[in-house]
Formats: sequence, structure tokens, C-alpha cells
Amino acid sequence: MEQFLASLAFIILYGGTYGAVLFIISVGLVMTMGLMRVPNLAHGAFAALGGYLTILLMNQAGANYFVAVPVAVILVAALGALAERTIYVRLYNIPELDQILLTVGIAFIFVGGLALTFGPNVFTIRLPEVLSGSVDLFGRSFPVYRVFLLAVGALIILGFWLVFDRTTLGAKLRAAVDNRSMAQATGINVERIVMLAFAAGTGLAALGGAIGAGLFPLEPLYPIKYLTIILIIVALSGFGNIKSSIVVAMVVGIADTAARYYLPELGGFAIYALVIAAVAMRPAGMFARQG
Amino acid sequence: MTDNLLEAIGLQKSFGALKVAQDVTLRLRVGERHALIGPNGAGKSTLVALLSGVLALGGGRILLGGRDIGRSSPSQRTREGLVRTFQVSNLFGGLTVLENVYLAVSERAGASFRLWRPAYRNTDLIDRAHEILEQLGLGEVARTRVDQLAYGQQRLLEIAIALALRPKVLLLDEPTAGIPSTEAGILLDALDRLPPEIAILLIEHDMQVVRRFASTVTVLVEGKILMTGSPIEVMSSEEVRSVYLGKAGQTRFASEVAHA
Amino acid sequence: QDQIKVGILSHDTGPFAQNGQGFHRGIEVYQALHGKSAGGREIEFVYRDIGGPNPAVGKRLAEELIVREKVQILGGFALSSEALAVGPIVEQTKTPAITFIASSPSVLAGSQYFLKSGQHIAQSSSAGATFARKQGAEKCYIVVSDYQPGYDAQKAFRKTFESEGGQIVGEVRVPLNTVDFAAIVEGIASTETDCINVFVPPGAPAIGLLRALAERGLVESNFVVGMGEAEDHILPQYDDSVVGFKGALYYAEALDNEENKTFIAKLKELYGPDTQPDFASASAYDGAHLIYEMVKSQEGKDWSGPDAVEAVKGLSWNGVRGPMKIDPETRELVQNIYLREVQKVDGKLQNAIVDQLEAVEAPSKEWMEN
Amino acid sequence: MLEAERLTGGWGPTIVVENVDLNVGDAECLAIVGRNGVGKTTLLELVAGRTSAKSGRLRLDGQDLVPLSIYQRARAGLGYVPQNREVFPTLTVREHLSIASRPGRWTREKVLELLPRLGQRLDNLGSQLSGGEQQMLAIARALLGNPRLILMDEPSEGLAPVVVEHLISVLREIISDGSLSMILVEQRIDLALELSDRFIIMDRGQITYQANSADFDLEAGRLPELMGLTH
Amino acid sequence: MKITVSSTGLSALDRPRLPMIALVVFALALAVFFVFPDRLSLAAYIGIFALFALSLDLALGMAGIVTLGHAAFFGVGAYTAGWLALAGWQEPITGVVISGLCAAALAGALGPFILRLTGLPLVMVTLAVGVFLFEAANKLTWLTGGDDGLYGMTFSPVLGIFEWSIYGTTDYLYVLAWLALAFYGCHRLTTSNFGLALRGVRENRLRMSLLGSSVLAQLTLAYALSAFIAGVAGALLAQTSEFVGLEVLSVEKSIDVVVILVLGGVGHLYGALLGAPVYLLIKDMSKEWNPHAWMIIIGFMLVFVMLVARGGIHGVLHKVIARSRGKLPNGEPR
Ligand SMILES: Nc1ncnc2c1ncn2[C@@H]1O[C@H](COP(=O)(O)OP(=O)(O)OP(=O)(O)O)[C@@H](O)[C@H]1O
Ligand SMILES: Nc1ncnc2c1ncn2[C@@H]1O[C@H](COP(=O)(O)OP(=O)(O)OP(=O)(O)O)[C@@H](O)[C@H]1O
Ligand SMILES: CC(C)C[C@H](N)C(=O)O
Ligand SMILES: [Mg+2]
Ligand SMILES: [Mg+2]
Repeated sequence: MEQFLASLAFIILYGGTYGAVLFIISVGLVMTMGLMRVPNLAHGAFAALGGYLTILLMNQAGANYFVAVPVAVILVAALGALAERTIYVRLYNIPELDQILLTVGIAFIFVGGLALTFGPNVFTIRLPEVLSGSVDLFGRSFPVYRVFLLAVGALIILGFWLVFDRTTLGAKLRAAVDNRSMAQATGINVERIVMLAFAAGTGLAALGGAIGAGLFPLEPLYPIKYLTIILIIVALSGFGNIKSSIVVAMVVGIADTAARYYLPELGGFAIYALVIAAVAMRPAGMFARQG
Repeated sequence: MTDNLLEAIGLQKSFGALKVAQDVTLRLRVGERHALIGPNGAGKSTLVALLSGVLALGGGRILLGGRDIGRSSPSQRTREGLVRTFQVSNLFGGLTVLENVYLAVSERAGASFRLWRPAYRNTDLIDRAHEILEQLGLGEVARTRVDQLAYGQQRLLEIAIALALRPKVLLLDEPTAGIPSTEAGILLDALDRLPPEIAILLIEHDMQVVRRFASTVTVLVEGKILMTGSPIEVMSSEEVRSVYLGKAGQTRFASEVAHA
Repeated sequence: QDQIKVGILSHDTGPFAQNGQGFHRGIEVYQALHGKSAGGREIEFVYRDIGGPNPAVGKRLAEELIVREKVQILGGFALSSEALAVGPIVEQTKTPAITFIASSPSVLAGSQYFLKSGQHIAQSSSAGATFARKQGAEKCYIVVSDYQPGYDAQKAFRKTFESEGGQIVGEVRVPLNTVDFAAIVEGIASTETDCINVFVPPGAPAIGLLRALAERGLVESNFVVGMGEAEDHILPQYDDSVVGFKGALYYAEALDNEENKTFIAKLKELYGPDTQPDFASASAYDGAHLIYEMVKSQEGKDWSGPDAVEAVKGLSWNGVRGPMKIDPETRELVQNIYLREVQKVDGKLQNAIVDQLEAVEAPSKEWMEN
Repeated sequence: MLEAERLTGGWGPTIVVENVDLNVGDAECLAIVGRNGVGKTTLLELVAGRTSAKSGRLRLDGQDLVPLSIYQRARAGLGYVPQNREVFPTLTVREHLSIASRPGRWTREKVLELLPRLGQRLDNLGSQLSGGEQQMLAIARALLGNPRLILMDEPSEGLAPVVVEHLISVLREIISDGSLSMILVEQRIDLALELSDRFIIMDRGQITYQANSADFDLEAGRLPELMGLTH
Repeated sequence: MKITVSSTGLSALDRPRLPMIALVVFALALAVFFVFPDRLSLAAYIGIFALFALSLDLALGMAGIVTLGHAAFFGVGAYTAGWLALAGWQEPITGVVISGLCAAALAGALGPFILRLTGLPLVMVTLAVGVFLFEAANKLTWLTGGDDGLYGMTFSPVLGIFEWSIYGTTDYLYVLAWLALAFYGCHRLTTSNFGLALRGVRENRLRMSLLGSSVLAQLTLAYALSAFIAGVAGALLAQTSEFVGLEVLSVEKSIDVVVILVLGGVGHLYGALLGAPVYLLIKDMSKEWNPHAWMIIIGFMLVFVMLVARGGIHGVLHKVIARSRGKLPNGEPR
């Protein structure tokens, strides 16, 4: 029994942190895909870039972790804004398959570029002292790093709540996607808010890539390798529902951890079987209202 | 045995707390020209959706020629002769006008699973499609892509497709919307030329059209049938005037009665 | 003016690009040290990138190398499946082919013209078990990636560990796409073990698993033995928690022999002082040696692939990995297996050699199958 | 208020509207009628900026509209009720009203008073409205932006007669009290004449007739001929 | 979900023009046989991918089934051909047909479930089904050989006459013959009533079902026909390489084939014929030049096609030809 409780605590804590990283990396895509309906398959590339830039800043410029990460995030967000203005802006009204391929193309360019600049090696980010110890939680030792991930995840959730529940930004974005020119005719400066939203989405990806490097090591194939899991989160949360993406990321994190603990050999299957079942039964997402 | 072609008995439907069909019963006889009017949001389009199977019934039965089709899929209902048009045009935008109608003709002829024979050799089907287009004055635009058509022509094409399906019962949801009152005649003429045994249910907010078209009018208000009767009966009802027609509607209608 | 062309099936892109880079470097270092000709013939290497797990492409490239580039020898082969796919061509065209690191037990059965400059996977795996027993490990838990090489490694370790009196207390095959290993490690921690055997592909999975083991304190408390998960050049990606991790493999950067020192010196000269060797570049280097020996054996004669293979069967020489020999019967290599341990020296992580088994032979087919 | 001179434009390479001159005065309602496909909608879209003019001048209260983007024109005081309603399918009625609203005499309360049906459907998505409700929402959305000039493309379409009647009386009131001008495209000629001060007839992208609404005798039956319906 | 189809300006109800591009492509393909006798392995490989892309065009271009899991059928075809040969059934042509049928059967079984979906949910489910099959094949080593793959199979000469060799002579002509056959079949199919009905489904599924058509049955049939051809392509890969590896089921394969088709142009069958050689030749050449460049090149090609050359190679060719003839297809801006 005690054994069981201990494993339960483990699954919830570790699964929860895994879910938190999944959430941070995915939520940007949930947002761009849901609000802007652009299935940006290059999302993982922005995450990877965030990680690689952090490494560059730490190794080349000798920056502190807590400086390097925000700087990297800002740089990627700026790049995201630029990409939105130049490339993604031409994507809003083209068929979904074309959007998928175009963004896959962008991801490919990143993969090749990363391989050329950083070589084929795997990189991880060295954690600062403060994050590398462990603390005692629920009667067992628990890495500080994981607590940190949980905290960042919670902060982001708070941020979303403030922005979306307190302003009309979300509705304006959706209006812009539903019907760009009509949204403009309603007086919305579509170009600006879409650019900002996109920058925020890519910035979050970069944040996930940087602080999540302890779980998702950086490598040139990163943009494609972790795409599946990111897409699973997005799909299960109904392509664009931020609130449900929080729950979905946590559920996936915990379920995945539990499956690996109890049925380690099926871990690879379980998640895909879940996706097939969930999407086939409820294409609008696991937690969508049925209407 | 009655000559009721379509019978909707006690239909129920609600969206959450909103009841859009409350015990709606409606009968269409062979060859009947029936208009359905009522305030916005009364549930007229919903009723068409229930009849055509686009929405699932919340309760009640639908009989077509005596057979219960309440659980049939939309495509089965179409095959059995229950055909509808849409309030907002719902066409194959990337295809030409002719192709749109041809699709309907070919489905109707059961020829849509012909895998090997090139479509252009089905001259009988193509001719039939052309014939329908001519009937509605769309012959000139047969080769135009539908998304490049002016709105009014799209409305006519909706009718053309419906006709191509050789309906027994035709459900028309505001077919004249967007067509100038001066031109609605073309459409009504086309309807007049239809085989007389087809039963038509027409949703319409333009009372001139209703009056010219219908022999029976049903008024739907908040999901319930308020009354059914001849156009004159309905339009002179106080209740109908207050919830739907309004003062102007009344006077305008009065002047038309005078004309007639 | 006589020329021998050697086609190298490599990976320059995709998940195995690391190995491909090793292939290029090993060969180029060998050429830099030993010249571009042997036995009166110039030797030219032609590279082809398979670019990912794609044996059918490997087979096609092999055909093209032979038909169009007219290569007389094939080399490379990072994945066993590539060797298995190319087998029929090698057999049909009687082209000698050296597999550098493909180490599935079935590779050599594909054709009589296949030779190896890597290993039979059981050589390292079994040796890992023997080392563990020697250190007094009684109970062991095996973690392998869920793919064919993992199964082979798992089997060899288990057999040897058990036959030498140890007990396997748990085994798990981890899906290749696993990212967070914490749960797997938690499962291991809940069993009583004093030894953990791992086999996962180098790169993200290896880093993830070892980190998780260390985070849970298992690297400290257990005899953790793997294979190539912590090559020296990857060590910067780990933190100090990896100290104590062991790998059983046929090569180690720290090997103190002439050949290896020259190899490493030249490698650093060519690719910069920070460059480090690994089993892929070492195998390519020793493979290049084998190729040169084959060419030499045909000096003054018309080139014959089969004769060249025949001539090097039984050959023994000192490679960068130390003494090695081609078993004339099985064509497998007889070689030393080293036990390497990650240590921290002068603030830097490196693999030190802590033990070795000499002249390890590959097990028989029957041994592997039962 | 609005002056258009030799306005020419269309869709892509196709020119639909050619050399059209328009003048709408303060507190004036100008109606446009014409057969299907003659370019009425296109003319409104040119004014709203949703398709760009090939040539010609366009001013709103002396301000040049041509270089302005759609949303800038909207903020400069243009409101638009498009022909296909174009409500946002994924926004609720409430959200429509909140994103459209700019300060002025039209507030949410006033709009809902004009169109009470919408008030009962505040939490419906745009895609879950009936045809008439969508039309009401499109009108409400445009009014809430508190425009100086409102462009209405067949606003009566799909509305119940009683609603149309109410709408007309309210619109006539605001126009006459000087706070709003309007261009009205309308298929129902009687309504168009009832609401407008002047009207023009369009045919093949050009203005073929114009007159004061009050002076025009609908009963005389000249309209089909003027609209080019008889040959 | 909408997809971009490069327009030919030809109505389905006109007598189809002689497929000029196809004739040119096949003539060129035959010329390859004589001009590049030492590159026939590559040529056969290209042919196989053209066939695979053709199958995708049937599903994607004609029926609008956006899938990132088409390798499932390719893989099933390849494994079936491999198993047949290992079990002693070495006759290649019947082997190919049986393999195609197996793939079609799988599609027929899956279709009624997954083809109810559209848009991103459909994409996700096809992707997941693909990954699921891949993982299953990895696990079932006794059946598939796992990572080592299926090997050691041989096939009897084609028609009992043409021997296989490493020069790829037989391989190439054999593949080409299948490709021509499949192309002709697809051409008939797309110009038939069924083909037009599929376009209707692609444009507006709800409307189609309100015309009385059994949309799901139509889609499933199209899916199965497409899977048949994909299975044939897979079987040809197995037969020409005498090997079947796990990668035939991989997501990368599924993505590759989509990219090939899109580069070539979706929806007119020629896309597959044009895309496969261009994609694979550029891949081959750029890898010889700088292996990492490949990812970047293909990335830029995709971006270019999507932003500038919509409709892919077919679309561009078509425009160029139309311009030179001084007329433009219906509705395209000058
Ligand atoms: N999916 C839905 N969810 C919730 N409410 C809905 C949904 N679909 C329709 N409604 C509501 O049901 C009511 C009936 O709509 P319906 O379209 O049948 O009206 P109608 O009589 O056709 O009106 P109109 O004349 O304006 O077209 C409307 O109030 C509408 O808002
Ligand atoms: N979005 C568009 N893209 C391309 N062509 C268009 C578009 N909208 C309209 N057209 C074309 O422009 C021409 C004029 O159409 P427009 O919609 O302006 O006419 P209209 O007078 O408003 O007709 P209706 O009374 O039917 O609404 C038509 O030939 C139409 O096909
Ligand atoms: C140890 C590894 C180099 C084995 C290799 N992956 C193979 O397929 O055989
Ligand atoms: Mg309605
Ligand atoms: Mg219009």
C-alpha cells in the first residue's frame, strides 16, 4: 500500500512536470492553430531555436541562465513577428494542406540550418546551481528543476487568463481568422494583433525549448522529432482551446508517465491508440462541449 | 389512404434550453404549394433541416409516402425524393455551373459509381443538365465557375440542382433572397413549370411571393405552429400581423389584395 | 595508374549523421597517415548518404556505386538492416564489403564477401555481463531500446549474466521515442538490484536515460553498464551525475597504444583540437586498414574481390582498438573489449579504462538463438 | 460627406465598376438599385476598401480614403453591412458586439433595443444563428462602430416584415436627425424608395439613372425598363 | 478541408485532351532507358515513388482525403510481397496484385471509420494510424524482422523471361509498365462520373450527401483504390530491392510522398509523374554536393511552391503553355 502511494505521488509529480513542459511548448501552437488556424508545423523549430540560442548565449557570451533564457525568448519572438509579417501572413487564406506543407518546409530549413551550424550532436543546457539540487516534497526528494518547470507553467496559465479573460483580444483574433477583411471592416487592426499573437506563440515555444531542454534535448531533428507529441496535445485539446490544452497536457504527461511506469513496453503504442480513439470519437477535442 | 405525400408529426427539437420545434405537425399533399412563414429565429430553417435529415430529430415522426424516414440519412431521403435548397447558397464553388447540375443528374440516375466510362460520353445526362439550366435561364453561364457567379445566379443554380434531383417534395429555404423583386418572377415561373405533382414547401419573407405562389400558408412562431390556412386567411389574422407582418406588411398586403 | 574505388554507404544527414561523420573522419585520417595508394593501386573513396533508416535506398545506392561508379569494394554500413539489404548484391557481384559498425548477429550471413571492422553486438554485451559479475554484481536489471539491436543486446547480456551465476531481476524495452525516462527509472528503483545494464542509441535517448538514472541516484548506487551511450565527445552534454557510468565496448579514446595515439593526433590536427574519436571513427579507421590490406593482397594481380576477402581471412593486426584478428571461420572479429568508466579528471569528464577482456570471440549462431 | 469621382475597380483583373461618380451628403440616404451582377456590391466594397480601386478619387469629409486600409477606413467613420452578412462563425453574439463597439450614440443597450431578438441569443455562435438573426447581427455590428456613413448591402434580406418596418423607422429617424449618412443597396425597390432621399440605378458597372426618391412614381411601371430588364 | 488543385481550365464534361504531358513524360522515361543505362536503379526507384504519389493523388487530389499516413498502404504492400516471396510465392506479377489487394482491404476496413473525419482531425488520425502500424511492425519481429527487416527473398523472372539484375534493366521496365497501367487506370477513373462525384465530395461534402450520394462509400472506395496502387508501389519496392525494411511504414515516407505530389501538382495525375523525378533527382544531386543542404533545399522548394508557384510543376507548366498559346484557363489572373 505504502509502495502504491509512493508510486502514485511519483506519477503525479513527475507526470505533472512532464505535462507542464508539454504545455509550455505546445500552447503557442494551440494558440496559433486555434486562434489563427495556421497549423504551424514549424512550431517545434522555434522551440529548438530558443534552446540553441540559450546555449549560444551561455557558452559564447557567457550569459547567466536567467538572462540567457529571456533574451533567447525575446529574440525568437521577434523572429516570429518577422516571419509572420513576411511568410505566415500569406498563409491565412490558403488551404490547410498547403499551410501544413509550407510550415513543414520551414521546419526543414531549420533542421538543415541547425545541422550545418551546430553539427549533428545532441545538446543539453547546463542548469544553474539554484535549479540543480532537490527538495523534499510529499516525503520524497524531488528535483528543484521540476518544481521550476511547474512554476513557469503556472505563471503562463495565469498570463493567459489575464490576457484572454480580461480583454477582447481573443475574440478579435478569432474574428480576424474567421473573416479577415470583415474583421478589418469592423475596425480591427488585424495585422498588428495577429503579429503580436504570433510573436507570443513563438516566444512561448522558445521558452519551452529553452527550459525544457532537460527533458527534450536539443538536436537538429528536434523540430520534427517532437512535433508528433506537440500535435497530439493540440489535437486532443480540440485544435485551439487553450483551457483544455492545460488539462490535456497534464493528462497526457501523467498518463504517459503512468503507462511507462506500469506498462513500460506499451508506452509507445498507448499514446497513439489514445489519439486515434479520442480524435475519431470526438474530433472537436476531448473536452469540447458537444453541440 | 390519404394523398399526403409528406407528413411530419409532432416534431421536437431543442438547442439547449431553446425549443425550436415544439410538436410541429405539417402535411403536404401531392402537388401542394405550401408556404412557411414566421418571425426570424422561429425555427423555419430548423424544420427544413429536420425534414431533410441534416439535423437529428429530437422527437416525432416523418413519413414520406407513408414510409417513416425519420431515421434515414440525408442522402437516403434525397434518393427517395425529398430535396431541399439552402438559405445561404451551398454549392460546389470550384466546379462549373454545368458540372454542379450534372453531379445531381448523375446521382439521381444512379450513375455516380461509373468508374471507367468517361463522363463526357454520358450525353443523355449532360443534355438533361443543359435542359434544366436553360429552364432557369442559366444556359449562358453553364461553363462559368460557380464561385464567380453573381449572387442571384447562385440562387437560381440552387433551384436547378434541386430540380435535377427530380424531387417528389421540394423544400425551398428563402429561394428568392437576394433576387430583385422584379426578377423573382423568373424563379416563380420556373417553379410554375414544374410537374404539378411535386409538393413544394417554400420559406419566404416576401409576402408578394408568398401570395403568388402558395395555396396554403403555415405560420411558425417560436417553434410552434400558430396557424395554417389560405394566404388571405393568414394575412388577415390579427395575431399574424402583430408578430410577423407588422403594420406596413398589412397595408402593403392590403394594396395587393386590391390589385388581385 | 590502376585504381581501386571504394564506395562508402554513410549517413551524413538524419538521425545517424553522427556515425556518418565518424566514417568520413576515420577514413580521411587513415588516408592522411597512410597515403592514397596501396599495393601499387590508388585507392579512391566515394561516399553516399543514405540519410536515415532506409535500407532500400542503401541497396539502391550500393547498386549505383557498383554499376555506375564501378567501385570494387563497399564499406560503411551504420545499420545492420542496410547490410542485410545489400547482402544479395554483394553476393551476386562478389564485391567485398566491410561493415563498420552494423553489429547484428545476422550481418555476415548475408554474403560470404562481408567482413566487419566493428563488432558482433554480443561481444560487448556479454562482456558487460562478465565485467558486472567480476565486480560482484548479483542482481541486474536490463533496459534496452525497443528495436532489434536492443533485443540482441538484451539477450546476450542476460545469457552471459545468468550463465555466470547472476540473476536478472527485471527487463524492460523502452520505446525509441521515449523522452522522459523518469518513470522507467522509478520502476527500476523499486526493485532490488545492484547492477543495471542499458542499451539505447546514442543521442537524445542515451542522454535522457542516463540523466534520469543519475537524478534518482542509481548511477552512484549501482553498477551501471552500457555500451556506447557515453562516448567521450558526448560527455559535455552530461553533468557530473554521469560519473561512474560504465560502458563495455571494443574501443576507448583512452587506449594507450601507438596506433590510437597517432590516430587521435592526426584527427585533432585535421579537425581541430577539440575533436574526439568515437567507436564510429575508430571502426572506420580500422576498416580502412582492412581495405588497404585487401588491396595490398592483390598487388601485381588482376583485381579479384573473392581473392582479396580470402587473403585477409585470419589476418591479425594492431588497430586503434588494440590487437584484432579476423576469425577465418566465421569472419567475425576477435578483439579486446574494454570496460570504460566515466571519471572526472581535472574538472573534465572522461572515460577511463578500468578493465578489459582479451581476445573476445563472437558467440556462435546457436548460442545466440537458444 | 462622401465624394467618389470616376471610381473604377473590380476583382483581380476584371473591371466591374467603371467611372462611377457618387455624392452622399450629410444626413442623406442614397439608394442603389439594379439587376443581379451589375456591380452594386462591388461598388460598396470599393468604398469600404475590401477591393482596391484601379483609378478614381474617394473622399470622406474631405479626407482621402484611397491610401487608407480597410480598418483605417472603418475607424475614419465607415460602417459596413455586407451582402452575405459575414458574421464571424466562431464568435458569440456577445463577442461580436464587444469587438465592434466604439464610443458614440449607439451602445449595446440601444442596439439590443432596436433588435431585441439578438438580446435573447447573446451566447449563440455566429454560425448558430438563423438567417435573419445573422442579418440583425451584421446590422448591429455596423451600428455599434458608430459610423458617420453606413454602407448597407440588402439589409432587409431575410428579415421578417415587422422587423424591416421597425428598422426602417429607426434608421429614418437617425438619418434625419443628422448623425448618419447611408448608402443603401436594396432589391426591394419599395423599401429603397421609402428610406432614401435619392436613388440611382446601376447597369453594367455604370450609373444609368438617378432621381429623387420622393419624386419617383413606382406605380408608373417604368422601373423594369430603367433597370434594363426589358429589351 | 480544401486543397489547392492546379487548374487545367478543362471541364470534366469535355472530351479529355490527349494527356500530352503524360505522353511526353513516358516518352522521356523510355528515353532514359537508353540514355542512362547505368542509372536504372535510381530510375526504377523514381518510378516506384511516382506510382506511390499517383496513388496519393487519387486520395488527396481527387477525393480530398488529406492524409499523412499513406505509407501504411505502401508498407502493407511491401511486406505482403516480401512474405509471399519468403513463403515461396515468387511469381512477381501476381505477387504485386495480391499485395495491392491486401493494402486495399486495409483501406476498405479503415475507411468507414476515419473518412468520417475531415480537416486536421483527419490528418491527425491518419498520422496516428501510420505511427501505430509502424510501432506494431517494430514489435512483431517474428513477422516483420523488426529493425533488421525482411531479407533473403528472391523473385522469379518477370513473365518467366526477364531476369532481375543489379543493372536494374528489368526492374525499370517492369516498374514503368506498372506505372503506365496505373496512370491509364487513374486517368479513366478521374474523368468518369465517379471522378466528378469525388470532386463534388471534395468541394462540399454536405451538399454532396444532399444530392443523395453515399459519400462515405464513395470515399472509402476511392481510398481503397488509392491504397491498392500504394500497395502495388510498395510491392514493387520489395521486389526490386529484395528487401523490406521498417521504413516503408514510416511517417517520413508518408511526408515524402505528400511533398512529391505537391511539388508536382495536386489533382491532375501528372503531378506524381513530374514531382517524383524532380524531387528524387534534386535529392540525389544535392546530397552528393552537400548532404545537409538537402533539408534546406527541400524546405525552400516547399516554401517556394506554396508562396509563388501554387499548383506545383504541373501548375507552372500549364500556365507557361497556356500563355504561349495566348489563352488562359478559366478564371486565372493574367
Ligand atoms: N446550433 C445551434 N445552437 C443553438 N441555437 C441554434 C442553433 N442553430 C439554430 N439555433 C437557433 O434556433 C433558432 C431557430 O433558427 P432557424 O434558423 O430555424 O430560424 P428561421 O425560422 O429559419 O429564421 P430566419 O427567418 O431568420 O431564417 C434561432 O433562434 C437560432 O439562433
Ligand atoms: N469576390 C468576388 N470575386 C470575383 N468576382 C466577383 C466577386 N464578387 C462579385 N464578383 C463579380 O462581379 C460582378 C458584379 O457582382 P456584384 O456582386 O457587384 O453585383 P451586384 O450588383 O451586387 O449583384 P447582386 O444583386 O446579385 O448582389 C459579377 O459578375 C460577379 O461575378
Ligand atoms: C551498436 C550499434 C552501433 C548497432 C547498430 N545500430 C546496428 O544496427 O547494428
Ligand atoms: Mg431561416
Ligand atoms: Mg450584391
